[in-house]
Amino acid sequence: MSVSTAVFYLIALITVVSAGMVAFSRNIIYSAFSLLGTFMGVAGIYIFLGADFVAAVQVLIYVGGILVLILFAVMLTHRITDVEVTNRAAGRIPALIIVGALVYLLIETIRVTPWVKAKELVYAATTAKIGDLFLYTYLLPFELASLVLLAAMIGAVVLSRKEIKE
Amino acid sequence: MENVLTYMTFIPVAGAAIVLALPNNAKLIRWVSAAATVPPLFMAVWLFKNFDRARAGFQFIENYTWIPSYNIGYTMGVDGLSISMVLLTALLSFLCIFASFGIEKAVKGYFALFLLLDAGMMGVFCALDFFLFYVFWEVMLLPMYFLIGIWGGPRREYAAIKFFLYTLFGSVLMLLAILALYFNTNPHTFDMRIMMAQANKFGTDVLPMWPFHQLRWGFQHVIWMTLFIGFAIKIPAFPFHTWLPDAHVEAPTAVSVILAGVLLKMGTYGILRTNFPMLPTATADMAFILLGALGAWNIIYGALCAMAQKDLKKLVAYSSVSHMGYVMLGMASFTTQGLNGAVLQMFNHGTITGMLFLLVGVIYDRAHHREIEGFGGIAAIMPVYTGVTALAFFASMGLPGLSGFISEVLVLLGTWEKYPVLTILGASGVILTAGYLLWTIQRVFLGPPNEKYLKMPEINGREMFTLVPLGVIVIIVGVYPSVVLDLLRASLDQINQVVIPHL
Amino acid sequence: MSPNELSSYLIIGAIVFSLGLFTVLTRRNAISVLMGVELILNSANINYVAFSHFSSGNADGQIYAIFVIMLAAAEAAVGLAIVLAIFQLFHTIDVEAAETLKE
Amino acid sequence: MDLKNVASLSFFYPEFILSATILLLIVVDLIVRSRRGIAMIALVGCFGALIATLDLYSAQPGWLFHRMMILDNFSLFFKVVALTATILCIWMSLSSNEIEQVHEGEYYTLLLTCTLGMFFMASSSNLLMAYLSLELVSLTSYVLTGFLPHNRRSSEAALKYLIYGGVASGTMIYGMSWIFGMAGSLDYAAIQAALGQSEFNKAALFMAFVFILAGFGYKIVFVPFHMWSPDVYQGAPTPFTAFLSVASNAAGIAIMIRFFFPGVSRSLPSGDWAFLSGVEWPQVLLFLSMITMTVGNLCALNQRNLKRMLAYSGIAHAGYMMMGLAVLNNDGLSAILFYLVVYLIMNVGAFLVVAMIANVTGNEDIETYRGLAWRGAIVPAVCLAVFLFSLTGLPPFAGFVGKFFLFSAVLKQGGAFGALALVAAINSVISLYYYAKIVKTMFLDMPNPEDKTVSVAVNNFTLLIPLTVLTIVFGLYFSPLVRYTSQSLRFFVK
Amino acid sequence: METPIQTDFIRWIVFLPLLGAIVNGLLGAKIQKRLGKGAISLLACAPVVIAFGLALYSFLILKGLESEKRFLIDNLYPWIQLGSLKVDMAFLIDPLSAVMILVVTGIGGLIHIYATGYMHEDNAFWRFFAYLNLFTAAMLTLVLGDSLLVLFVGWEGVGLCSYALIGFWYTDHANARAGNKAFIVNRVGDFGFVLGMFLLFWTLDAQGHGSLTFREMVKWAPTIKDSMIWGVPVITLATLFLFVGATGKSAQIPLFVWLPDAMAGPTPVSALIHAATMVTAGVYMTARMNVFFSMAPATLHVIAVIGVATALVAASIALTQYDIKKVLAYSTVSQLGYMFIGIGVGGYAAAVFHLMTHAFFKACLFLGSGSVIHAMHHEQDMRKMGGLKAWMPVTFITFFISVLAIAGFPPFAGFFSKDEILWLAASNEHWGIWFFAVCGAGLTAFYMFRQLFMTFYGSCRADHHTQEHLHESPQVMTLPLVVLAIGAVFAGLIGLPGVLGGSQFAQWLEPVIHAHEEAHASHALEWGLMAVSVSVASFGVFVAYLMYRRESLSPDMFANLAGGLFYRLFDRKWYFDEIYQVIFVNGTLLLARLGALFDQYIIDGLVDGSAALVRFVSWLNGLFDQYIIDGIVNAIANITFGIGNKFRRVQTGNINSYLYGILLAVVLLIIAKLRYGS
Repeated sequence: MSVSTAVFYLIALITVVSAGMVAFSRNIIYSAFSLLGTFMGVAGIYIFLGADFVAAVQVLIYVGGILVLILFAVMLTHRITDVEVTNRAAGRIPALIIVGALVYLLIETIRVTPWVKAKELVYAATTAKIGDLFLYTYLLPFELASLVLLAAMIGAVVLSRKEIKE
Repeated sequence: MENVLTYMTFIPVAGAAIVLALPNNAKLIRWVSAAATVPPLFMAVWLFKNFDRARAGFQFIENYTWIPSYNIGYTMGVDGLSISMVLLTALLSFLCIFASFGIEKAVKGYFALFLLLDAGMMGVFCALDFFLFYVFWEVMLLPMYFLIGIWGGPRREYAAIKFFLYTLFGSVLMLLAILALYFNTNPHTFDMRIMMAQANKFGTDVLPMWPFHQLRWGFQHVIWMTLFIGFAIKIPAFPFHTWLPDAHVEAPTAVSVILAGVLLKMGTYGILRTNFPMLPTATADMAFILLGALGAWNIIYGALCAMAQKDLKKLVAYSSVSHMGYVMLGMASFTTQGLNGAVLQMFNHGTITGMLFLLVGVIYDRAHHREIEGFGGIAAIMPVYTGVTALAFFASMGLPGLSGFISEVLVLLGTWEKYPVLTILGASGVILTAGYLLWTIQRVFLGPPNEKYLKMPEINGREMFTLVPLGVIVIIVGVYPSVVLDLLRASLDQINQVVIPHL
Repeated sequence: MSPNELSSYLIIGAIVFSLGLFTVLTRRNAISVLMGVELILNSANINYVAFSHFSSGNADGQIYAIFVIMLAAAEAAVGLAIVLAIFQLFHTIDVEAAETLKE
Repeated sequence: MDLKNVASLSFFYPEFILSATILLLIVVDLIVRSRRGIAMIALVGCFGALIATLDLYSAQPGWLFHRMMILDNFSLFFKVVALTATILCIWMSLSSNEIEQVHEGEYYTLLLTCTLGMFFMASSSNLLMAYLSLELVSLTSYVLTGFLPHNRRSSEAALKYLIYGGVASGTMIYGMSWIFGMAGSLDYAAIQAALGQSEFNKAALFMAFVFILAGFGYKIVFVPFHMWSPDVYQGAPTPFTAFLSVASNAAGIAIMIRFFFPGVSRSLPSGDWAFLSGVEWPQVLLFLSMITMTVGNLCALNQRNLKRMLAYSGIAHAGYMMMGLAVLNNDGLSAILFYLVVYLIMNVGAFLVVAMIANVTGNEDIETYRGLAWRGAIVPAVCLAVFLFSLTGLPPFAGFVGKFFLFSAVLKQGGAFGALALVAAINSVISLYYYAKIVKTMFLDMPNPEDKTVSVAVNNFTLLIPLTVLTIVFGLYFSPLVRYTSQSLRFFVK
Repeated sequence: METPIQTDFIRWIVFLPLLGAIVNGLLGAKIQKRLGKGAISLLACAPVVIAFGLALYSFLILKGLESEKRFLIDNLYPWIQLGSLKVDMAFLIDPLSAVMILVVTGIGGLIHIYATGYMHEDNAFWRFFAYLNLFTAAMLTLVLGDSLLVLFVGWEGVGLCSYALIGFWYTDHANARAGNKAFIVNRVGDFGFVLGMFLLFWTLDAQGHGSLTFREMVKWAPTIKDSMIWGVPVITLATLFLFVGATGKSAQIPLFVWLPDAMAGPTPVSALIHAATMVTAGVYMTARMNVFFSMAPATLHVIAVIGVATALVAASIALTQYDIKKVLAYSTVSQLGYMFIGIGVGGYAAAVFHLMTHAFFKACLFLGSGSVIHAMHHEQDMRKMGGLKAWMPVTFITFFISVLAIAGFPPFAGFFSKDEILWLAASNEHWGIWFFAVCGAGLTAFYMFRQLFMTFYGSCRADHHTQEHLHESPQVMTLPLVVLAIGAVFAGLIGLPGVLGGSQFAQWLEPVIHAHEEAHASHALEWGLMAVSVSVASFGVFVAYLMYRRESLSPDMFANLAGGLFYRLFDRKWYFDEIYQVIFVNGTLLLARLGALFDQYIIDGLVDGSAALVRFVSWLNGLFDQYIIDGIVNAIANITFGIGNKFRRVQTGNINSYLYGILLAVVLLIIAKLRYGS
């Protein structure tokens, strides 16, 4: 078994395990941090899939942006002292059953489904191509995304503004 | 007179609009709304004069396209079946306006709604387009709901919503049936005349699915049943009748009159207008159980229930259940006598029960209760009132010389040929009817005068004005029934001829 | 299961997806629930990138993934803003009093 | 036609006008302080966009921006609906006490952004645009729901909405990823082509559809994706609730039709649609629509808060509209379009009255409507009665015609759909019970002595009366509307 | 059959009394106030008298024609014309109806006159005469009707009037109840009548001759001789149905119970309606339909048996009565029984003959009793009378004559008519019937004389005050008595028995009553039977004489026979009323109550129940919902930064549980698809 395969396994393991921690951890801080593991793992997977740019974005935005945001929120809303109530969960058993059933179904279907096969697998650097796409084919979505971000910004501001209008 | 039917239908609407525009002067409003019902009455008389009694088909037809894309037309017209009902409607709504002069609460709203109701009823009887028919049918519900609900008695809210839900239940089923018919006509249309013409196109072979397979029902039977339930609720046929006593007891007098006098007829009218000519096979198959047997059961059951009532108005209400049973029985017979008798019975019941409810209203306005046991010896106190009541009661009992007799005899005579046993049951209803009516007369009017009411004023002029025309009609039809029968005969025979081959 | 098989990536995606759903289901805590949502989004992204690598052969999938990441950020921002707003509300009012607001 | 970016701009001006208005609002909000002024700008922008949209009806259908969006009458119809809803919403906001206490600048900005999102939803022609536009609408909706400051219910609703939205859209894109995997493309046309011929796993496709349905379903609000709506409707500011109840529902339906009809199924000359063989989609929709209408009506039956009741009734109406989807034919679709217009009129009307009364009495509980007709508010009472009976589906009101077309579409299909029609019919009887309960409270119940008289400002009628009149007019003469909807039912399919 | 002669005066025979009724009914109150009771009397009597004149006139016309042509018809207008059912509003005079209208208008007229005197004190004078005129009109319609349906109009009409007149003094509940009883019992009869009518119509119609006109029906009667229904000959069933109607009107077992109570009405009413005319309608109808009846021997047998049974039962009850009118009432019932015996043995003519004679003497008896009651200040108990002949001679004599007539002593009218019936019974070997009939005759003689003795002979048992005011009735009352008494003497002579030259009466009715039974026995036998019946009658008189004149023979002796069993049986009227009350009246009321309860609780219960069910289901939904809303605040608090175990109760089932729901649904959908899909 080649090194790359071993690395792949490792990354896969990290991803899944830390995702599991997010799901099961008793402490919200832990789950927040293990979320970091998942994000990193996913980034690694992107590398394996030859999507370097996406991997970069993943690291920048998820790890650098969203995760920090989440941690910030956690800190703000929690007295870290009391640990065991911070992240209670309920009805895990039924959830496990349902989700178990689901994951079984998913994997089974994935196995049997004849997914489309590309002609050849390319491992070129994608950044330039993606840049072109953004500015040519995907220009409209790109603009739209900016609008979304604008709206989100305004929304976030409005919502977290404390005082009532005079 | 061009478009006379349209005028008859929509003049009351205009009247309603005017009434709403009027200042809040009760007297004025009353008279204006009374005026709004006069033209339809005259037009009805005009129709009566100019109606060609020899011709079977529809007359005074008005036909305009309404929604071309769905082939919905504004089609109006009357034949012998509907013209009798139109006359009845015009007359009763005219009289009931006067019967409502006593209304004090929210007068404007009352009369506006009443006029709308009038329009709705008129429309139902004139419409020849199934869509139009349905629209009028439903339009009638809303005013009725408010009239019972706002101006009714103590339990008015319960009664109103019960009536509303019950009837809506029936009419949504009807809507489905109408659509099913629409998609099975070719070209798709709501024009009743075309549907009638294509009566034999509607499939009759047994549907494969449960439960129709077990019942040996075809498309026609399913549609027939769906329509029938809608109409049976209005008739009201057992077991769909329970809204009636509540609605009647709670409704103000005039509304009860309209309810019993006109609305109930819509059930049987609908069956004759749609089920018979459009679904002849199913009609032939279903008639015995669902019209004949059920009708006979209605007669006896209604009479028995009436006998046990303590409330005078409830008693009259149940008597309507019983009398509408004759209509169903007659329709089931498929004999000229039976069918004509049935429709004549519809007309007569309209006038007679109208009188009865008006009379109950008269006594209620004076005594402020309707407990049968609470009266006694009224005859000595209000002789004239007693006389009129006696007339109405005996008419309802089917005494010869009064209209009830003709229709009941015709119905029973007609039915005998097909179902002697049902006839015997129905005829035994006559005995029960006599029983409870006489018993009521005795308890209310005879015996020593009740001290409480010695000072009770005799029936007044306005009330007499509402009663006398009906009384006169009751006698005229009893003595010379051809007045009405001539109108019916041709059309009904035609309807009958459609079904008979499928028997 | 190997790095150059489509299904292995999809399976990882499926597992992460399910874990995300599990989190959403079981967590009582809004922030945790949002974390669950993030997991779901990531699982979808894995699929997209994998498919764009193995199936479509063009970068559509990657583009999609990038947009998803953007929107995830936006959503997180709004979501946490709402959480904070509520937090402020509940700071001022004690929860017992809330009982009076029943329908 | 398949236009490049620049060429597309000439068919893009409705969206363009809207975006311009949005930016203008942001700027103006910093300078102008009069709330009316801002609202007026928003109104003008909407009207401009409306005119532009109607103008495009004559344009030749085609792809814009490298097949990112589709220009056809179908999309234009939904844009018109969205804009109308927005205009009505703004109008309502003008005279609403709730809106007085918020920052109009942001409020109107976000409202218009939401509308813009709906534009894209209606005309999205690939999975990416579908997702983006959906998210745009969702995000703005979350914010607007939680817009009332220091209002617990509002914020709670926002959070709830957000969590459902997040999960639903996450699930949706997961499903979409599978479609992408099976078709190898994001573009609807390509997807249809791919699924049309290539051999694919029906189970996988079905699962993907179910996941996607989660995303669409929670916008259209049908069971089991409906739970957010009562709380959100109740929590959000009433004008926005009115907007949400109609527009977001409409947009959801638009995107769903867009995906499931021209997207994956094939249209036959007969006006029917052939869905991918072997995927029991119609049955699922049939089942869901039955459940949806029943649950909606049953829950509505004993609600004491009008906004909540209307939320549940909205669920029921979504169920009715789904009947049109389930039958997989153009009659069904045009019936849906017709119903949407009618529903827009009567539902907004109902909310309008609710808002009016709430402005005076301060809440929407049914008790406050006791004997309304006898408390000086006869006109609103009558109008509300009209809207409610129209929602029930009684002639001569528009709602009846809408139901009529839906039923007729279903019955035309015949067979098992007969049962669906029956269920729907029974449901409309049930619905009468709670609609009539309000009418009863307003008219049949007499006001208590302590109930104060409700005096409504006349300027409120400027919107109320026209809506009422329309409800009746469309109930009696609806052929223009029929013509409009049937001509709106033109898809651009390659 | 000849086409009848069209006339247009017959209608007036009906219309005149009708007009009287209308005028009196609508304006009577005013007229009486303005012009006094005289005017009312005039208004009331004149029409009847004129009608009598017309009747006489038409009788003479008939007389002028030879027997086959004796049909006058007056056709007003087509009444009901539907399909094969064609009924004209038409009046027919033929020998039979001629006799009837003579009786009705003649005796009716007399009674009207009598009543002007009898009712003079009553304030509702006008109302009384309105009813009385209406009755006359209805009765005339009945007998003149040209078809079964028109006959039925009169049939019901007289019922209505009798109801109104029985309950004339309505302030007393007893009278009202008697009225109801009469009406409802009659309704039962009518029920049978209409069914018979329908049956005949449709059977004829099946032969293509559907009609209700008598002459048509009679003409085509043979065609339906052997049509069957339910395995019975139609004729038999139809005639039985009709006979049920007859038993109702003519007070035969089992429907005779109303007649005695009907005596609650004023005495002239009893005389006119419940003795002379209305109660004989049944007999008239059967005679009218004689063709059909003679085609149904089974029915005839039933009729004969019912007739004789009624005759005996009624007579037995009459033995024990003390109310002067009740005795007469039961005697009427029993005499009607005789008429039906006549019909039963095929002697329609004899029956009608007896009807006519009976009309004379029974009317006379009633009016006599009326004048007695009048004199005694409305005292009706015979035990309080006695020796009245001293005070009221005219009344006594006329009464006595009528008693002789009813007891069947030659040469009085009753003898001939009754004897004719007995003779026919015997001559056709219905010996059993003959025997009982003769016994009945004996009883009749006994109780009639008992009444005579108790009322007019012996010492007066009335209280002092009454005795002082005892007086003969005024002229207007005694005059009719005299006239009727004369009738009672001579009316019989037109129907002499065969041995004395045969009956012109039978010949007169020949054209109508085709099925005329010929007596096939020897004269000797006829003489013998006459002798027997007369002797039996006189024995009865003798016993009565011993008991109530000489008082050498105590009634109690008989009363205590068999432990007074019979006495009690007779006295309680064979317990008919009690039995009917229990079975029919209470039965129906019970059924009605049950019906109403069923309606209120079961049927309506189902309706409300279904509504309740829907509400309940929604309530469950609501609970779920409610419960979450209640939960929200805490839950949100909690979901935001998870405080407080104390809210765990309300937290369960929150956003998460919603999501559970969604996911579960999704998974189930998928599984369903995988299992049942494709």
